[in-house]
Amino acid sequence: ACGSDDGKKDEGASKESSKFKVAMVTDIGGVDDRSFNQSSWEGLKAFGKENNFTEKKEYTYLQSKSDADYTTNLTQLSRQNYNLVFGVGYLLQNSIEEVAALRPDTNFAIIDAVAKGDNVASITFKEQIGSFLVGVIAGKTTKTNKVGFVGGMDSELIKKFESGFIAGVKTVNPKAEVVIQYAGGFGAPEKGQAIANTLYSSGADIIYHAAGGTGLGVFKAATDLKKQDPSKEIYVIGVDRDQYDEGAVEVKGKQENITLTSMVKRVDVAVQDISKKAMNNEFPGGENVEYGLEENAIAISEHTDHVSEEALKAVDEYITKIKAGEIEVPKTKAEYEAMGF
Amino acid sequence: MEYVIEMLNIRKEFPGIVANDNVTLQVKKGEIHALLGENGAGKTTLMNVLFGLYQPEKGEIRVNGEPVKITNPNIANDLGIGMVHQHFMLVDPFTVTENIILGKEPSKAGKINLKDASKKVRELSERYHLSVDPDAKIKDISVGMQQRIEILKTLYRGAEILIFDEPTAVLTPQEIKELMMIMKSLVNEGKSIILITHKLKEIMEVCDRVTVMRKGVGIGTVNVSESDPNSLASLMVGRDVVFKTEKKEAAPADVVLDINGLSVKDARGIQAVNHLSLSVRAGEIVGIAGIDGNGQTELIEAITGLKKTISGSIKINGKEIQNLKPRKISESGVGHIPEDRHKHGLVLDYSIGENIVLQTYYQKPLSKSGVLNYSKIYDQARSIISEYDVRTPSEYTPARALSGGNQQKAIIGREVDRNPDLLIAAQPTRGLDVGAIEFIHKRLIEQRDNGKAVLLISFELDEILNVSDRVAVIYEGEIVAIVNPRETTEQELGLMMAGSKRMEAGGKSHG
Amino acid sequence: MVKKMSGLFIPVLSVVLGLLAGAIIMLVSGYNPIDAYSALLYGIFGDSYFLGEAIRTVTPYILAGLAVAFAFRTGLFNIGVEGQLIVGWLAAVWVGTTFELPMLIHLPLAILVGGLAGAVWAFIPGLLKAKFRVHEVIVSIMLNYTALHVTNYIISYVLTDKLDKTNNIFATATLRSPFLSGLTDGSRLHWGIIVAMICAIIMWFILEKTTTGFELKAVGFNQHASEYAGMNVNRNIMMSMVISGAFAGFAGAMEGLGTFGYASIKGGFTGIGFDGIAVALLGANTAIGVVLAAFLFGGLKAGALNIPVETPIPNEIVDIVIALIIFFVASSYFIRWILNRINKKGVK
Amino acid sequence: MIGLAAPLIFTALGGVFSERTGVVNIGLEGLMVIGAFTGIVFNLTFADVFGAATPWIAVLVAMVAGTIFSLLHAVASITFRADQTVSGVAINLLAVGLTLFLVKKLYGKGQTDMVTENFDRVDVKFLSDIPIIGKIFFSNGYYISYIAIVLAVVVWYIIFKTPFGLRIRAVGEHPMAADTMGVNVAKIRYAGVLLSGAFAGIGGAVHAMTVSNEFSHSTINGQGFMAIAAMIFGKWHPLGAMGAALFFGLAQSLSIVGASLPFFKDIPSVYLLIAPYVLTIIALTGFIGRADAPKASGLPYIKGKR
Ligand SMILES: Nc1ncnc2c1ncn2[C@@H]1O[C@H](COP(=O)(O)OP(=O)(O)OP(=O)(O)O)[C@@H](O)[C@H]1O
Ligand SMILES: Nc1ncnc2c1ncn2[C@@H]1O[C@H](COP(=O)(O)OP(=O)(O)OP(=O)(O)O)[C@@H](O)[C@H]1O
Ligand SMILES: [Mg+2]
Ligand SMILES: [Mg+2]
Repeated sequence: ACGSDDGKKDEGASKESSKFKVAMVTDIGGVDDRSFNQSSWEGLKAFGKENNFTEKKEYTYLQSKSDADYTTNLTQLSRQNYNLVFGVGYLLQNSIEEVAALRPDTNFAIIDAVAKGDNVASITFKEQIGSFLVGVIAGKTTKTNKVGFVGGMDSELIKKFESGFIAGVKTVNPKAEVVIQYAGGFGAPEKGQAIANTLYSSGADIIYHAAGGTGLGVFKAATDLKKQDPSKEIYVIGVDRDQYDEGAVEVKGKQENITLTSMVKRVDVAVQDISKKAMNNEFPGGENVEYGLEENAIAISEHTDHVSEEALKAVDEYITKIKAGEIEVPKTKAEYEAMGF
Repeated sequence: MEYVIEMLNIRKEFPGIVANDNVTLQVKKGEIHALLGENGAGKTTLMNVLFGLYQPEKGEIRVNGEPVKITNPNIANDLGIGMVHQHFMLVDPFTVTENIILGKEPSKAGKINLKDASKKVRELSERYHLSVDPDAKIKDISVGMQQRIEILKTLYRGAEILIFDEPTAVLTPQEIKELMMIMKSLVNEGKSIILITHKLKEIMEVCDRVTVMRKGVGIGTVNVSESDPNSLASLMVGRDVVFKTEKKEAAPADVVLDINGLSVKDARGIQAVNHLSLSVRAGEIVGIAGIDGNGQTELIEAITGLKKTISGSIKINGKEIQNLKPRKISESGVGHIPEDRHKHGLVLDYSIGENIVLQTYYQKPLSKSGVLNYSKIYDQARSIISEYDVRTPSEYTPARALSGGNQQKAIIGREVDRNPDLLIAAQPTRGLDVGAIEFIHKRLIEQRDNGKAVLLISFELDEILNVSDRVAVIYEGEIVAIVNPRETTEQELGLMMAGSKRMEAGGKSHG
Repeated sequence: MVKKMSGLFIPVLSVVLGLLAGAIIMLVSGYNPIDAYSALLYGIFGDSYFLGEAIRTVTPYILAGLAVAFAFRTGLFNIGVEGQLIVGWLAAVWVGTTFELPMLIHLPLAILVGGLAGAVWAFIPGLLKAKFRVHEVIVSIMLNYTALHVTNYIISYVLTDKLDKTNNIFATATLRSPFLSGLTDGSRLHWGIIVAMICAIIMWFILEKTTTGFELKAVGFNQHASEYAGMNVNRNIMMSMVISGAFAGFAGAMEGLGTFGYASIKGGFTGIGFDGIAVALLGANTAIGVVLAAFLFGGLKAGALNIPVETPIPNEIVDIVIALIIFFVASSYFIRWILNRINKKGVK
Repeated sequence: MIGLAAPLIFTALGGVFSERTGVVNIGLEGLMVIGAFTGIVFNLTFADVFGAATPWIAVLVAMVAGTIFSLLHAVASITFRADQTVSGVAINLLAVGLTLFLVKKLYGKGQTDMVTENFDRVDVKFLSDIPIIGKIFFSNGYYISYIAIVLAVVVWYIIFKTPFGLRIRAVGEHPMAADTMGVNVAKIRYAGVLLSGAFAGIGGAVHAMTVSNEFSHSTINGQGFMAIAAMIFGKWHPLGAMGAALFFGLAQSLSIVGASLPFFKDIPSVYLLIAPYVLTIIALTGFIGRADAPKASGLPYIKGKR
């Protein structure tokens, strides 16, 4: 019974298979996590719209409810004859490798990690560079010469954020101190809040977070403090997307915003780019595609109300320098320590 | 004829059993009316119906001639009916006052007015000579005192009709005497009392009339003045009952249990057993008489390994066993019928068969290299069940579903069947009907006749005097006298238990 | 007779009622329940791949359920299965990645070490309960969080150099097999289901057939009577937690050696340990009950993944249905009461 | 620090009510989820209408929602004699499933938007100037946190000083005794469970509105279980439960503050991360000792059963 059923399904699928189909698997966060899952989905949707695709037919996503679901979801989409399946987040690396090996006819792409396999494209970003740029802004903006960095988990990926940020701050403001703290998880806003409160009360006036949901707690702490004492000049630097909305706060009937800027990582750009390539049979299988300034995949956010002209100018300068290869932004603790920061 | 309570043709069913079948009970104003019957005859059920805890399937209840529907205890209270339950209904961590006012709390601006309440309790207590401390916590007071609290609870609610369900099963002789006085003074105040008891002596002493039940059926009501214990007993059991178990002269042989200078602390760390010395020989029953709380519990727990000793020695057949693990001690030949069968004697959720092997399941042939042999286990259970006349639907029935008497028989079967050199029986007949008591006494004496040592601890002086070959009186953790039961009386024993003859008797015991 | 029938009847009726209630919720929310349930069924039985994945999902549920049930049967509430599972997972993977041994030794060793780690983790609340009368529930809750942080630390600082996950285990320590995978069209079905079944039999055997089980249950029912009967109450409390923890550790080992093949740092709990409570209770804390409940629970969870593929319905509907089934089973008194009424009416 | 403790205090107080009447409520976690969901959804929907009062009204609405949801637990475990743990576990599963289902239905995505109407923070005058303690307890707290503490005292008063409290404790210790004294056991137990729902609803809403500002699958993750731990730690006493919740909060913040102290800088962060939990275990073992639950807790009361 199973077999015949299967046959029908495949037949139905192959009829439409002239059309390109693309899908993605999120981690536990889902497609509205205000982070890379959301960005990816936005990219996929934009790609779909561009090509007049219909959701659930030619493009779709599956949300994972636990780590064990990654493989199932990836296989599921491949079995439904999606030509390209994205795995969003480094957590899916193993699953991608495993499924890709078993299903050579499907192309896979992993975001934020490097995975093996001829039918796998690895998408990474030069987060250290974006972090460097927001570090420049922080270094130029801080009045207390003390800024904070809140990481989710102490991992290789998050170290890239930390390293770039420190380098950026110290490059423009050698006197400034950067306090680094890790929350031990990406889903612990209460920890983020407590850490941020400690940092602000110890004199830091800007906090850059690379902590996913934990970072929401950082925003929460800052908006609360602002509300309590509107004269306080404290800021949060957002990550991954433009986190301007997260910084909104109503103080005495006036709309304020404590988001200084955000390190924007255009996962959507990368997703659209890879999808396009795959559709045009240019899929970079087996390659690691690194996205950065050149691809417009790393940037600072457009909302820069609180950023001085001078700081913005500095950012532009450093962008040029980095593009020109005059500055090498550190990616690890060892690298930035070697550079004397 | 004026009745305060009339229960007419009451029928109450439980799944699979008719607990009360067409029972009629009529209580006159100002009388003490006894309700008599074997274990499981349906007495408690009948009273629970009267108190509104159960709804009868059939029958009518009248209070002062008026037909009433008692659907919950509140209504019973309002009708002036109060009940002192077989198992006390007291909240341990509460104070006396809190227990009494529960459900009818005097309050001021939403706050309990404890001062007023406690004053009222004190007044009530004085009026009925109950000498209760309103501020004591239940867990700190004696069983007898707890019972008075139960009485106070009903009086506080203005009860005119009081039901006592086996009030004396857990009391010492002294406490029983005081309770009788209290009941009489209550009746003198115009209250009426229904008394459930298995002790015919008590009925003869205080009751005016008695209603007898057998297997859920009312057998009839008789005037106590026109009756005697023997006729009541046979009315209740349906056959003649022997009260004083026949026994041969004891033939004591070697010492089995030998205790020397034993001291033990109780749970609160106070020395409860005080340099106690005692020996029990094979072929004799030694009874320990004493008022509750004089170290009996700690003595047993020390012998059976449940409590550490602080000094002294305990020998079984010459081998020291103090502070060994309970299992080692039981293997050295000690059997133990615990005082509280529900708490210590049985795993109520296990089948009666499993309970019967609770001491021996790990031994061959019941198990081999850690694997149980259930067919052997239930074989053995079956044989004990039939030998000890445990009335149970089957060996697979949960122990919980058996009546107290049958549970007790199962425990006795379990302990005696192991053929221990020393059998410790603590309150073995508490709450049991005369038929069951007779059976258990026979078994203890049989054990003695088979050349085993038996140590009997009981608050029932009757029992002590009937069954024992020697009686040791315990007072404040010491054996203050050892007497021959045939040469003493209840009065004498009572005095010694209260500590009066201490010096003189103490001299004797060391002789 | 009625009793015998209701033994199976009530769970089945509860499942039916749960599905019905779920359907009503979907109808009210404007979804088509038939679509949802056919997608669900297809996601379980649709083809051999789905079936394989469903059975794989069931595996840790059986073991976690056994862990909870075993403790329950002996009067303890092991709410720490989650933590024990996590340490078992890591320990098994540690053996799987560190040693190079022939499969015949390596795989059993890795599984056993996983179980051992879970047992050790569970021993702590057992010990504290036995010696200090500290409530096992609160110690286990605390140890769940501790396990999470400690294993994360070990993965990134001890087993690797700041990586998010360990290496993959050697092929000699894997529970996966090309045979099972081939049989089920490439699913991740692994031999763990056999291990889980064996553990269910072990639990049944210990509790129903051995003197140890006799003591453990007796202590669970009535500590005082057990002590009077010469059983060592404290030792039994610890033993019960240790055995329960071992089952939990095995559950972790199944994930580490079967489903994943590695251990990664976790942002939060796996949830399997907590779901194990539901599985155990649904299965009335018996071995066979747990197995059946785990199949129901795991099957529904696995099938749920297919709902968003084929319909616009949020697959949380399946969680709702599972919760309702548990409610109905728990309220069986109510069902029995209704059945009795119907019966009585029928007789009249 | 007191901010972290407030939701735990509310919820643990709810737990005290329920367990004191003899009903184990492992469903506190789920009830918090309901509270968090309701609070956030209400806040988002009515922020325009109620302005600054929104979070306060949202808490009240969450309280009502928690109460209604806890009715399920009450009916199952009191009237239908369901195993209380089973019913509680079902509450947890149902709450998560239902709220996420509704979030997806209402917002078409897995989490809500961020609320903008927040609770105000305050420094308590004078007290916040006390060295160390002032900083930990009295500076930068939410009004609602201080309400939690006041409420703990109120609950203590109710349970230990009023007729209702006396009945609650009696029912939890010895329901049959209470029954024979004319106390309606079922009614008191219903009250206990519904109050626990109300309190956990508040706790969930307060947590959501003071910590995450949104509702998603991870908004409540384990706080309910921590509240249960606090209740047991506090020996089923309202003030004890409050103390335990504050202790958890303190331990949490120590582990966070500690990371920025020079002394702790070099020790691996894992020690600080597990410190709150390990400290709790040590405290329980060392100083607190055994805790006895209300005697009848966990047992359905069946009239006439012995
Ligand atoms: N709650 C119950 N459920 C089922 N059956 C019961 C229940 N209570 C009593 N019974 C049945 O009713 C019968 C009468 O019990 P009851 O407690 O009234 O006896 P009793 O005369 O008080 O005995 P005892 O002298 O031991 O106190 C018992 O044999 C028992 O089978
Ligand atoms: N849960 C139950 N199910 C069925 N019958 C019961 C149950 N509980 C008690 N009974 C019945 O009630 C009767 C009286 O029980 P009870 O425990 O009062 O006995 P008892 O002889 O008075 O013992 P004790 O005084 O030691 O408690 C017994 O005959 C027993 O069969
Ligand atoms: Mg009775
Ligand atoms: Mg009795």
